Amino acid sequence: MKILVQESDFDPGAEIAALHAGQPRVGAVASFVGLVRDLNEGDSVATLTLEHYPAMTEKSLREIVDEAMGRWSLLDVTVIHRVGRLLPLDRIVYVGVSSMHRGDAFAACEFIMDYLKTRAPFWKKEGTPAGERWVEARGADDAAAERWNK
Amino acid sequence: MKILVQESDFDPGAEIAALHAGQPRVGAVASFVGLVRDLNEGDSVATLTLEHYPAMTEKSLREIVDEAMGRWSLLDVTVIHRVGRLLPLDRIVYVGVSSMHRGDAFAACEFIMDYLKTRAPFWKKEGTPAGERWVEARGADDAAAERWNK
Amino acid sequence: MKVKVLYFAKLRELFGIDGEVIEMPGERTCAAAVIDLLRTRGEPWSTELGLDSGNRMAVNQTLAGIVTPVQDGDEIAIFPPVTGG
Amino acid sequence: MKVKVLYFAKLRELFGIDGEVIEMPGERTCAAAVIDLLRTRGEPWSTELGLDSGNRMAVNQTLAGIVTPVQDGDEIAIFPPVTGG
Repeated sequence: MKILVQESDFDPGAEIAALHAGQPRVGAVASFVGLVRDLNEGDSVATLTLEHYPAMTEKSLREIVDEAMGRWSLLDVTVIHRVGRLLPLDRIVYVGVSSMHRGDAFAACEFIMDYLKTRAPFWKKEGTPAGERWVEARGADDAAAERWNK
Repeated sequence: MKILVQESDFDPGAEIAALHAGQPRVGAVASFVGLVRDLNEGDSVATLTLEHYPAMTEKSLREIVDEAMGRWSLLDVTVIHRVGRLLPLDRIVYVGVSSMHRGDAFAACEFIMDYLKTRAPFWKKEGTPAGERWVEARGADDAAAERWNK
Repeated sequence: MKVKVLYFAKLRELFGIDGEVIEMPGERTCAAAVIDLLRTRGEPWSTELGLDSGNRMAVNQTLAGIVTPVQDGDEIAIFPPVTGG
Repeated sequence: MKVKVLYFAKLRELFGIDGEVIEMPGERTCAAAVIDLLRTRGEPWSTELGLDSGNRMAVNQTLAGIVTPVQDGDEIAIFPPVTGG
């Protein structure tokens, strides 16, 4: 398991390779990359600043990954989340999951993203032409996380 | 849309980058990499040979991607499937999907893999210590594809 | 009428050929008639192409069922369930 | 007893501080009592920390509810719904 919270960028190709290189039991790697868009809620976005709660962030991500490992048969998981000031086109988050069969990797990868979106202490502030504003939580994210409890 | 059937390896990092580089509308890229395992049905696997039906392969992949694009709001899709002789640890297949929001990318990526597994004309032959054998289709793959019709 | 028949994977190996052109009576028929004609050859055709064999078919590179129409010049592929990905 | 209270994102900006140590009566209480004490300060505390504000809490870096126990030395974080990923 690898969990990183960092200002610097990451390399999705290198992360995927690290999840399976030299490990002949791995049959599947599911990955997600989240990116800064230049438009949100109809307004153009020039900058995105990510604040977090350092003492809690890694701990909460670890708990989410532990939960995923309990629910599915996984071989390894990597989560990288950037903080600080980002620009449109920048990568924000990487979640990668390796497993023997694809069903486990797909489910766990989406589960981790859904839980991360609703439980990990990150907050986004957008810089728009009208000034800065805190991004509001989306009901759709709560609904996405909630469906894993059914 | 990019669909390739080839003997040569591919670079998942480069494929992910191509799905979002310079495209500020992309907020999410979901990816899948399938790999050759060294064990299947309890027997060790030394080689994996992939046969296909050249006149039909690309056409069937295109139909699967078209179907995904009709079902979800996607920005771009890449599918690469290798054929020929592979070894354990080798990459077999890449599916990458870009979209504005993650739910569409995750669903379409898994849908394309499930349909590819049951509809695209590829056949695997394993080399094991006991000789060569054709891989049998798994009921689990049919079930995985079937759930998208509910 | 003439149709091209292709075999893949295990069927290609069992029949010892990857394809052939076969002559059929009439001007149009359905995929089942092609299978029936091939089965009259005896073993291994008869068993391998039996209704319960689980094999799949494509007519002109599109997955097909036994009632899919077939006409002169069509390409019929017969193969085991696919196992890619 | 003393507890450390941290504010994040919009709350940090509205209150003008990212955290503080507050003195509370007794030796143990629950998270709701910390919120109630802060709300007695008037605006913007009263409104921003209202029950219907939608804010979240963590006690010692774990997501908590208003009945989560709090004791001397604990770290209580109060923040809007998270928006990472």
